[in-house]
Amino acid sequence: MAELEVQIAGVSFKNPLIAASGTFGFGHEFQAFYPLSTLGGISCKGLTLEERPGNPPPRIAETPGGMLNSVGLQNPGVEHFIREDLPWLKRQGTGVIANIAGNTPEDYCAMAERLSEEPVDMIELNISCPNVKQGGAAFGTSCESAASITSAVRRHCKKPLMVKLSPNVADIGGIAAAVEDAGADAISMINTLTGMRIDIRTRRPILKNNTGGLSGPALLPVALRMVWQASSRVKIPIVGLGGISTWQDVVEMLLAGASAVQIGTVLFSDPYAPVKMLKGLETYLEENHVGSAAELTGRVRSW
Amino acid sequence: MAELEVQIAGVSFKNPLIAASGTFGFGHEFQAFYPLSTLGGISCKGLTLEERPGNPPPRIAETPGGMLNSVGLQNPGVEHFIREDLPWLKRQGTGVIANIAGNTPEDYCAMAERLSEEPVDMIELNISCPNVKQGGAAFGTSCESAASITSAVRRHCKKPLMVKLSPNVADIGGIAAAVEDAGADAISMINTLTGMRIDIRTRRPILKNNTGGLSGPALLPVALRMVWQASSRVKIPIVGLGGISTWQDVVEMLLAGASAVQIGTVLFSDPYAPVKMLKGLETYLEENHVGSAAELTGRVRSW
Amino acid sequence: MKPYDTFDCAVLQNRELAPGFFDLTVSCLQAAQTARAGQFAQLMVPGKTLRRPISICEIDRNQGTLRFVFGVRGGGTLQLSRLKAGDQVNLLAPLGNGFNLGDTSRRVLLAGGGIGVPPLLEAAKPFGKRAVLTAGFRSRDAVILKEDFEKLGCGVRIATDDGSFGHHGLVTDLVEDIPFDVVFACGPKPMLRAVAALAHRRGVPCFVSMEERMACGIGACLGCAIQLQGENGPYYGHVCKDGPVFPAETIVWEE
Amino acid sequence: MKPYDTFDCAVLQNRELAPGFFDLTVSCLQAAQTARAGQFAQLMVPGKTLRRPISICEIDRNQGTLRFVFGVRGGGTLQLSRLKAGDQVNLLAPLGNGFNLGDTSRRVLLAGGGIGVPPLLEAAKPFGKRAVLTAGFRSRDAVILKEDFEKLGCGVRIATDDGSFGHHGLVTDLVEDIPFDVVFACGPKPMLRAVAALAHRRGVPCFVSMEERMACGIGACLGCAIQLQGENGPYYGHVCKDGPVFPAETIVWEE
Ligand SMILES: Cc1cc2nc3c(=O)[nH]c(=O)nc-3n(C[C@H](O)[C@H](O)[C@H](O)COP(=O)(O)OP(=O)(O)OC[C@H]3O[C@@H](n4cnc5c(N)ncnc54)[C@H](O)[C@@H]3O)c2cc1C
Ligand SMILES: Cc1cc2nc3c(=O)[nH]c(=O)nc-3n(C[C@H](O)[C@H](O)[C@H](O)COP(=O)(O)OP(=O)(O)OC[C@H]3O[C@@H](n4cnc5c(N)ncnc54)[C@H](O)[C@@H]3O)c2cc1C
Ligand SMILES: Cc1cc2nc3c(=O)[nH]c(=O)nc-3n(C[C@H](O)[C@H](O)[C@H](O)COP(=O)(O)O)c2cc1C
Ligand SMILES: Cc1cc2nc3c(=O)[nH]c(=O)nc-3n(C[C@H](O)[C@H](O)[C@H](O)COP(=O)(O)O)c2cc1C
Ligand code: FES
Ligand code: FES
Repeated sequence: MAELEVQIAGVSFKNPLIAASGTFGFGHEFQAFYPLSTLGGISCKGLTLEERPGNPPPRIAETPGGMLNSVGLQNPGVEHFIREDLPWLKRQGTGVIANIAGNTPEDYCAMAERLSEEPVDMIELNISCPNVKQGGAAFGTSCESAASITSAVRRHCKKPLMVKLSPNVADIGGIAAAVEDAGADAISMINTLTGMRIDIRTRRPILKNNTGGLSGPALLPVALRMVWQASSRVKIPIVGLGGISTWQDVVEMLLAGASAVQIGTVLFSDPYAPVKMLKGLETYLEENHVGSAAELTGRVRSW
Repeated sequence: MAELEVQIAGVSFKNPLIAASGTFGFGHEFQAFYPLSTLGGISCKGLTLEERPGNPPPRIAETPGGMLNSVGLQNPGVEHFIREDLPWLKRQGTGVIANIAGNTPEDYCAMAERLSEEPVDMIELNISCPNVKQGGAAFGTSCESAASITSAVRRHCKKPLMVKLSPNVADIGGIAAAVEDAGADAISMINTLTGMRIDIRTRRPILKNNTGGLSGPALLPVALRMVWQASSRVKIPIVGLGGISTWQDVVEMLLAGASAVQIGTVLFSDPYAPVKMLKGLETYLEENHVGSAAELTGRVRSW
Repeated sequence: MKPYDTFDCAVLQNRELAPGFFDLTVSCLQAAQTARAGQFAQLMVPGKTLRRPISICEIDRNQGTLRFVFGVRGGGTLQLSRLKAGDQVNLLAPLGNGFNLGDTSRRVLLAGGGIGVPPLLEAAKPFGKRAVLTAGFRSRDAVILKEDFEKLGCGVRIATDDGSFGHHGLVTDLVEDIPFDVVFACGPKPMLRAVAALAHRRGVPCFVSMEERMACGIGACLGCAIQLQGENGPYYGHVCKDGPVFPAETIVWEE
Repeated sequence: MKPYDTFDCAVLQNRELAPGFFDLTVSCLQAAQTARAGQFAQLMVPGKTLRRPISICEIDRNQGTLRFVFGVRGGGTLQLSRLKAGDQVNLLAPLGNGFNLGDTSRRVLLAGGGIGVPPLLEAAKPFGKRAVLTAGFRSRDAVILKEDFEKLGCGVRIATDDGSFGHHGLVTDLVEDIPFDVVFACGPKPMLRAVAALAHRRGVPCFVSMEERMACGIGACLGCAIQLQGENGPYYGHVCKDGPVFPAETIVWEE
């Protein structure tokens, strides 16, 4: 049997399938389908220092091959997570990644420091959320701001630090290199592309927030390209995500340069998708006589 | 009957549906389906100063809700176009837009100058093609380079000048404003997002060029968002494109801020798509008592 | 027993009830055992990123079937309308809280608007003669399920927007002289608001079934937010998990 | 008459010829009148961005039908394999140049590899006994259309990769003692190359049908490039418009 376990920045995940932040809540709802230990890990819903109400509805719009969301980081705050969700999550036998977002660098640092005392396996820095300092532009869209927030958090973070990159940029490779230099232990990519839909009956944007984040299969080729580009610029491991919905997509993402993957939007149409992917991946490894999932990482032979 | 004619930078198009560059060749192949005068206009396959062989195959890969191409501007060169295609095209009773791309600013300027003497209705500056100066980064991905190429061409161009923007950027509004300031008469947007697919059997990228441009429905929400953002930054008209495949998409794009639209990838699955869109648009205008297509432009009531 | 699960279900019947309204019955043994009135299912539509939430209209525990009645609104419901007996459809069900029917010896007012009427049918069953349906539709063409409620012994009063059937006017116009102890309502927001106000004036508990655009359907994505009245002011609850049925007084009708 | 057009066609039959290989007949009156051997159609697959190019295997002008034989490779052909009699499928056809059959009193060698065999069937018709098919398949399981060629009176020689049927080896192994004046070939590139070399050694004209990934199928998008030998050196032609059939000597076998 092929080895599915992978190591990301010193943390071992029993398989390379991790639930993507914001699509899996804190795991409670999905245990109806299978034990959470089925997954390599869970990246929890994005946390902020204080509770956040999120954006007004509608928050969801469908797009061809994808969807938009403008949930806006609705969450109960980091303390509530530590008190109410984390103890339970830790008992589920899966890797736990805390995904954090802030309005200010100080917020990020405070959360990283607080979570460093708790039994989370990894901290994922979401630097691609809207509504942050710098006149609304996200930290994740320039090398300088991405590097500065990473190094600030690095100083407060005792856990392995994974930085989650935004795809709304011209040079993803540059940003990946910048966060590596600034001390990131791993990179996860990609977050959502910004999109919009309009209701032609009401002539209003479908989302009350006007725009939202595009996720789902439509995103896959962009995510693959970006992971491939970033992986040639950094040595730290990359967790690939964006539109993965079949086991073949998982294999593609690993080949492109990812050491593990995150699974998001597909869970909404098929909550069992990770179970099917795991099976497909195992069969692929065996049929192709590949000893371990880790051996696929970056093994695309580019032209 | 609602008025379908639209004006873009002083050029009138009998309806707002224009074939997108690279998806319609020089029109010859599509006259098998309907007279080209069905369309408001045709943006011809991208031209370069000299003939270009294009990239090696495979050049096409499918993606969920979209496709990648790496045709690489295969074209017979601007002189050949003027000699062999333009005279015929001018007789078809539709607007003719020459789409140009260059390796250097000088190339662009020379083509604009040359085409200014010919009976094309408009020149579309493709500043989002790969393989240009500046170490491989496209002109279209920074405000400075986009502005400088636009103003250089502006000085050599006697025709209405439309600049076609790349979506592979962090701040589309800034780039739109920069090309307006630099003298563009109109903007068309968006070109393709860069993407990749990998064949998991051969473990090679499907495209010989490794990466290619993502087009098709998957792109629609990104295009709508960018047109909406750009339209709040510029006064010049915007021709919207990217993933439009139904008449509803046409209406959405106009509402988002476009004065006309271009139709690309959908032509591959349904060459008759523009005919259907025209009919749907007319019905929508009538049922909603809108006197003209132009009245839809920018009429989304944002939240 | 899992609280909800995905099921590949055989379509037993799908017929057009009224122009643009479809009546779909599927075989779903497990969900039929646990489903309750007012709960919903997320129906998979091949090729679409998101499932479509549709209320359960009837539950037949013996046959192991679920009935859905839906209107064609866009591409997803159009595709669902084309399902034929023998086809398969994948359901995520049962979801949400449903109507808490409580003491079924009470007199219940069922207030429905258009495509909001279907979920009230299963709720009507235990009340029978003690239920009155007041339902509003666009026009005579769009009147659905009238006979189904009559068969249960319910009183039925219909209003249409254009007066082409029953009362010419609003659902709330029909209620004046009806006595009731509890209200279950489903329909457009303005109607629900008016019904809630009416129930409030009478001092009678009112439960409304709400709609919002959904992704997961199970409370994980936080997509289907709805503003609710909380102890410390308004907050965003979620239609799929906290609802779709809410006590009317918890709804913030205007944001 | 339009050179090509889109057609909504009724599926008359779709059956599994051999494991993973399907035999699809559709009614397409207009295209059946103008189509020629070696041309292809682009089949629409609902939900997919791109049509799928499939060669025309047989043309029945009287019945107004087209026959396609295809293997399941990925999602698109899988969906096509599920078409049932009575379903509709949209075709863009006929496309490409086809085989120039020329003087049909010549002796023709039809060299096919796997799923490259189908387009040779229509080409075989006017030659009948003067045609010999040499065809290679993966294994006994994958042998298709053998009887169809035999019915036309063609000589048939089969090779399989694993020796489970006919000759254990390559298509080109079968040709040694066959006399022929012209070659039509379709199959994997290495096979075509070997066949072309063989024809070249015999000084006989050889025409090969090539494959490339396609978008438009009509020559507009320049997607399906193939390197060809031109007067001024190699250049990129296009399989859908300049081909899919090319004189073997114009192909640049290695880039
Ligand atoms: C809990 C609940 C129960 C429902 N029960 C019924 C029912 O019994 N019968 C019925 O006819 N309809 C019902 N609806 C509405 C039904 O979900 C929508 O009409 C349907 O999703 C429209 O899909 P579409 O693809 O046809 O439309 P499109 O507009 O193409 O859909 C695009 C996206 O928007 C969503 N969407 C569009 N309109 C609505 C809406 N009104 N509510 C929620 N999401 C929407 C779709 O789900 C999809 O994600 C219910 C909605 C909810 C939330
Ligand atoms: C002119 C021509 C004639 C053909 N005739 C036949 C035939 O008669 N019978 C038959 O079984 N097959 C034929 N093929 C190959 C057939 O087109 C592919 O097997 C099919 O497109 C695969 O689609 P898919 O969705 O199953 O695979 P996927 O791999 O999922 O397809 C993804 C994309 O790649 C394209 N693609 C994948 N493989 C090929 C290929 N080998 N050639 C071209 N495009 C490909 C698809 O069209 C699609 O756009 C022909 C190809 C060409 C170009
Ligand atoms: C409803 C929803 C909520 C999300 N919330 C978060 C979040 O809180 N933090 C975060 O880093 N990413 C969030 N994301 C982004 C996903 O983690 C992921 O990056 C993106 O959806 C692309 O992956 P997918 O296509 O597999 O869904 C959210 C995505 C969705 C669809
Ligand atoms: C095969 C192909 C070739 C293209 N060639 C060009 C080109 O030469 N010049 C250009 O400006 N855009 C080119 N494009 C981009 C399209 O004009 C358009 O911007 C893009 O495809 C998005 O629109 P769509 O989704 O409607 O196709 C090409 C697109 C495709 C699919
Ligand atoms: S739809 Fe996901 S929380 Fe309700
Ligand atoms: S597929 Fe478009 S040119 Fe051949």
